[in-house]
Amino acid sequence: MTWDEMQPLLQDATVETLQMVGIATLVTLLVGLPLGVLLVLTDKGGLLQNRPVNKVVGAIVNVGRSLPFVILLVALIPFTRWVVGTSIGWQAATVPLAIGAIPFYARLVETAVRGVDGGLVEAVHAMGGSTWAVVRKVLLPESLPALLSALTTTVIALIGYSATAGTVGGGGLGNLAITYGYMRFETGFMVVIVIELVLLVTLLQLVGDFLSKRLDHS
Amino acid sequence: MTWDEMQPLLQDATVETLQMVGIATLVTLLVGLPLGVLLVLTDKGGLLQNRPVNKVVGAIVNVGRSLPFVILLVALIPFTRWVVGTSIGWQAATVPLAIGAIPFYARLVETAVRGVDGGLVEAVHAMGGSTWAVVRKVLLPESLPALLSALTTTVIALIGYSATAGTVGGGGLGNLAITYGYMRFETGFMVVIVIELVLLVTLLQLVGDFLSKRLDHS
Amino acid sequence: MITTKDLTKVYTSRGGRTTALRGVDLHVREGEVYGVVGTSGAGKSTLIRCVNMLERPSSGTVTVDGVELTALPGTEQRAGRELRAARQRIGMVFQHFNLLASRTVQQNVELPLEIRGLDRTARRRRAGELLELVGLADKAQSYPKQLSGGQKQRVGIARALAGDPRVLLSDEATSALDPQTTRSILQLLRRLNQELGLTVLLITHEMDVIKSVCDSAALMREGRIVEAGPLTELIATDGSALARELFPLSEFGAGHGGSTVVEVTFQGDSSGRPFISQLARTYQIDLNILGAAVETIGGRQVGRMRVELPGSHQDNVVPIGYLREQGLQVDVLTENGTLA
Amino acid sequence: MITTKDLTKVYTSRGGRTTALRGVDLHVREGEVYGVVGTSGAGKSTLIRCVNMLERPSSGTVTVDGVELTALPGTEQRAGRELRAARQRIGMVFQHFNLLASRTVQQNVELPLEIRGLDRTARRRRAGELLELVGLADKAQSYPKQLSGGQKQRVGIARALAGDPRVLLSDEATSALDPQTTRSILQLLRRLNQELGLTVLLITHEMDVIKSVCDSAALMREGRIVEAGPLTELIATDGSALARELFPLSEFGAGHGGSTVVEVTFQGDSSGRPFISQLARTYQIDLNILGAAVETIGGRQVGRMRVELPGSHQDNVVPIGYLREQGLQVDVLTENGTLA
Amino acid sequence: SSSSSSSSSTSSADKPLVVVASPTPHAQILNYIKDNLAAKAGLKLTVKEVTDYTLQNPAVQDGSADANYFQHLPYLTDFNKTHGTSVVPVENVHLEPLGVYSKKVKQVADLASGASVAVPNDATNEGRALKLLADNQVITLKDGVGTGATVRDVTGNPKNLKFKELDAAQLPRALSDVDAAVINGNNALGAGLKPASDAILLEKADGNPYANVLAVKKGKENDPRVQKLAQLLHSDEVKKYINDTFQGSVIPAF
Ligand SMILES: Nc1ncnc2c1ncn2[C@@H]1O[C@H](COP(=O)(O)OP(=O)(O)OP(=O)(O)O)[C@@H](O)[C@H]1O
Ligand SMILES: Nc1ncnc2c1ncn2[C@@H]1O[C@H](COP(=O)(O)OP(=O)(O)OP(=O)(O)O)[C@@H](O)[C@H]1O
Ligand SMILES: [Mg+2]
Ligand SMILES: [Mg+2]
Repeated sequence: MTWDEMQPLLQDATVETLQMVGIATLVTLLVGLPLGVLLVLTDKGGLLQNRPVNKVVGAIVNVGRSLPFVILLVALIPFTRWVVGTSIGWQAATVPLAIGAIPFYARLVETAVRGVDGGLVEAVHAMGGSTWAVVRKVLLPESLPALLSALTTTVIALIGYSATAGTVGGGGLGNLAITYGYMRFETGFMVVIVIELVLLVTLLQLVGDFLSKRLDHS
Repeated sequence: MTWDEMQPLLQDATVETLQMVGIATLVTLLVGLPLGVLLVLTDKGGLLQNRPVNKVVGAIVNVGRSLPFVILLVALIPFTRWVVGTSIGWQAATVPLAIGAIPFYARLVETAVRGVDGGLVEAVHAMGGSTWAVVRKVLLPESLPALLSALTTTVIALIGYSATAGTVGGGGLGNLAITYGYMRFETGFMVVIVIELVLLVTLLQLVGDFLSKRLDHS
Repeated sequence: MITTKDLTKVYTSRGGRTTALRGVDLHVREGEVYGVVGTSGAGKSTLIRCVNMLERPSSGTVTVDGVELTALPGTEQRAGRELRAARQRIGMVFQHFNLLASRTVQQNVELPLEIRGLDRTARRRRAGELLELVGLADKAQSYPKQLSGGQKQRVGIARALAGDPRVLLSDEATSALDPQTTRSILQLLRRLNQELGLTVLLITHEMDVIKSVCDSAALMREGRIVEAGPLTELIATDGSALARELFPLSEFGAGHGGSTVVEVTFQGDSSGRPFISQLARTYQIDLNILGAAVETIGGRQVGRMRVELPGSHQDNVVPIGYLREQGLQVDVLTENGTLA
Repeated sequence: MITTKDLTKVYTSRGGRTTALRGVDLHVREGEVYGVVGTSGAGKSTLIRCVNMLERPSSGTVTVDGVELTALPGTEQRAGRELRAARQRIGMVFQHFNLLASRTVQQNVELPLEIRGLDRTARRRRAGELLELVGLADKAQSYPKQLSGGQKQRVGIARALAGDPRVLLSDEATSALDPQTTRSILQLLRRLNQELGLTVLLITHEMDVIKSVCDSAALMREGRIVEAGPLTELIATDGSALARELFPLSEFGAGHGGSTVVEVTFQGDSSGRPFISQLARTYQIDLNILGAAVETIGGRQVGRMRVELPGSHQDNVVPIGYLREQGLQVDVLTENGTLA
Repeated sequence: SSSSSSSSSTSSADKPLVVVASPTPHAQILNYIKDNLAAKAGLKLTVKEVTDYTLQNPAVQDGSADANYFQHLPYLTDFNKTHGTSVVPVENVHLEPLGVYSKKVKQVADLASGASVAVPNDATNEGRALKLLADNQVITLKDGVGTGATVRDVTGNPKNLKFKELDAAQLPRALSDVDAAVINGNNALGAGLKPASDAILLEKADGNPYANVLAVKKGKENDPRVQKLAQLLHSDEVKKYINDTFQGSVIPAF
């Protein structure tokens, strides 16, 4: 395969990967962040202590982590169709990607938020702040650097997951590596894609680390 | 499909999963633990500060996390054959499983070991202890509960990964769900397998949490 | 200003039940600086945390500024609206500062105002005033990690004052600081108390803190207040444990054989009179000062002296009577140096 | 026992260079308890950490028990074999205890012995003896989290003593403890010093600690030792800042108009003489004691008094001369209460 | 290990014959033989299900297995060429006719301009699906492309069809999201589609080069155990089993 043949494939796949991972990341953030905070708040001794809610959310998160991705993908087809109107294409791939990443991110958020000093929570209580004030003024801003690191980890994991997007015609770099490099034995092409993936991941890690450090004033 | 037909398949698959995940866990522990400790020791300000080693190990770990699992699996075939003498079957599946899980566990080990109070390291230094004494008497025992939690997380992730073991004929529960539930449309059977997986994961999490709490004297 | 009635607090955990407070009646008057001392585990922190309901008392009542906080709805984890409003009038200063690392000094001071819902301009102005007050106007844009311990505590105080509280609570606010910084923080508290008429309830285990800023003090032991009152009264109280802690005389010398050793305790005006030299001149005896601790507390001179008089107890009945006539408290020590 | 020569330490970080020690000559004699005080950031911790090479000095030498540690190979992160051997003869007690949460009390005390390679039976016996010594034999199987702060520090001391050190280093070992617990820890240190002939170098910012256990002390300021010596000598030294810190007189009263206020400083035998009453009787004047701090330190009476004499300075030249003849140090204060 | 010792060319006749196969229908057919016919014929059979095409020829080549059963001849030839392996076919066994299915139209000609067509994305099936469309004049393919054709090799596309490459097992599930899909027989059957009646276009069995073969490493063709298995695969019982079980989505190629 020549570079001229590879180039458009690579370009399309890169765009697909960025689209899928980008949107899935956004959804993961929007759902996983509140879920992780909820896990902390409803835990024993938490501000909204609620054993049933905590157990149920915790179980869902655990299950999400252990199901084979393809099974998740199939189980979600009706939901996916309802959300994006189709069960194929990169748009459809974002749904199982996000659903797979949400529990992963939620657990990381939980750890990050637990890392916030209890004294700060108490300080806001002593000022007459509500639970909502505690979340908004203390838990989130104080754990921001850790939340960002966790997001970097999640995005990198999503890039890995997104190789499976080919199952529903989502395309992307990982799928390209599998269909061309792997199934059609274009080893050279595979190496090119793997190098692009590694560069992408390293870049993301560097940017994530940098931002996280910049935001950290402790 | 009747229960009588399912039962032997389930039984075999459960044994395969436990074998694969068990051995892969063992290998992950043996390699990932020292690797994680090495990441801490060679880091800036660490006891064996060594930027090149740290950067290289860190990069390998990052790449390991971002490659599509199938690509990893194929790239490893010669290595797998060298290690276990065959490229198919559950024995062969343990190799890519372990290689995939090692970087994951190593990062968790890194976080756990970093959590050990620097004052304890200093105390051992002040007693005239060597670096090896610090690792063996302080870093490992003090982070034991966290290391165990991390291992639980890794085992659960391995159960998820092991669904891919079918690719090389490893079998296992995840693969059974895919071949029957996904490829042969036996939805009922798939549900049974998913329930077993969920029970298995929940059990592991409970046992892991219990042991970790028992070992924690802080 | 702060009144607790028969306050009890029982902690229950897997380990069992710990009774931290066993019926505490505390009364802090408006505008005074009130110190609480006591050994570790005596229940000091529990008491102060019950005052703003960070811990819910098991029984008894807490009234702050006329509002009975124990009657307001809510749990420890979630305060009701009225309790939150009441808390906004009570400032709290913490031992470990509890400043938000993600916010600048100014933003930290603005936090209680944000919670109250003040607008940006008003917040900024008020924070500026307070930072001026605590002498940190130039650090407004710094982050807490860039400050020294004493500076951090000043921010903590500014933050506690932001909501114009009537009452300031402080749990070992200076325990993490060196003596010099401690002094400057205490001077600041005293000044705020005098200028703003702020009522201050503080916990410490440093007697120096009590001596230098408190009007009144209480001594806690095993969940009870065993002594309490204005400092000058406490010192005059016969056998006061608190007074003994404030003026430890244990290391004072024991005198020679054949002499009488007395401990003279005095406060206020009596020390303005030169009783030692008057005694020497009146009875023509040589008094030897074995130990002395005389200080000015709350503007009044207070102290104890251990004085050696020549001759036996019998020989000194008249001089001792003379001292007692002067309004001084005189305790005669036995041979081995303990109080008779 | 411990000697440092022209010790300097410069920290370099992104932020720049901080000079923590600027030529420190410390000399601790065998068998003495030596205290180091100074404001925050003076370099106290840096100094003590240089003594066992937890920090490598930038220049100068450190000699402990005849071994020049600065000459031994190794880096801060990795000590060479000889330095490790030398460290086994130096015990260290930490402010925050630094006990391993994963080990029982006994196992914590055994740790230095494991590192030395002692066998199980020997370790167990030695740990048992040490726990007996610090009064924690019954807590051998407890985990640190089950102990109070004072008990934890006792374990820390037992651990530091496990390797039979000749020298004990202690960096603010009591700063995290309440006064009562502090006293019991200090008594323990003093007893170990007397019974085992242990040399102790300790850092504190509590003057009470110096007063109650130290034979000698040093005052550090900005990386230098500005005063050092046996306590009794320091107190006798004219204008000693350390003596002033030990006996702060700032809160003493200022006297009335038309009178002369003097500060009398004395130590040892002179206080055995009843100079106040002698003065009163000899010159027939009434002396008013405005402030006094008289204590027994290291078996000798030492102290300061602020005394008000009637009349102007001119009127009192003779009485002041009389006091000076007695070997007392007399400083005359100006009207506004500062030293003339 | 046992699997590597079985790779020696003089393998003893009583060792089990290790065959790697794709789960459906290959492993199913082998398991039928193992459970019902092998014992009578004196054959010990071990069946290993492997879902990944690319691993099965190397497994035979390196001796991890004695034989495989998952591929058609064009794929095998191509694989030998690209990988330098020497795996040879023993016998044709079955054919899985590919069909075009649709919920929107009754025949291919009715597909509107710009209609979406889903095709399998794996190497053995994608080229074959495109060839089916090309053979029926729906599209034209670049000259000389073999079995490995992809949608990028489509040169003439008069209906301007939009191709979607999906996982083979995903195709029936995506049928309602596209205008038509090219689906393997076994996947169609699993999803409740009947190839004979539901397909709007179906591969012909005659002269179809895509019959799945039993293959071994060159030199093992005459291993008596291989011969025995080949005979059993061509038995009447197997033919009946295939016809009964797969109802036309898998047809015997012997
Ligand atoms: N959250 C809690 N759960 C259980 N017991 C508690 C809790 N907080 C305090 N206690 C116990 O209550 C008693 C009083 O504790 P408190 O913290 O009020 O003491 P304190 O006087 O502030 O001591 P310190 O000087 O050490 O701060 C102690 O026995 C303590 O162990
Ligand atoms: N690791 C370090 N890196 C850079 N500067 C340091 C480091 N440790 C100490 N310093 C600086 O060296 C100086 C002396 O610090 P040191 O900790 O010795 O003071 P200290 O007298 O022990 O103070 P404290 O009473 O607060 O413990 C300070 O200015 C401090 O900021
Ligand atoms: Mg407390
Ligand atoms: Mg220090």
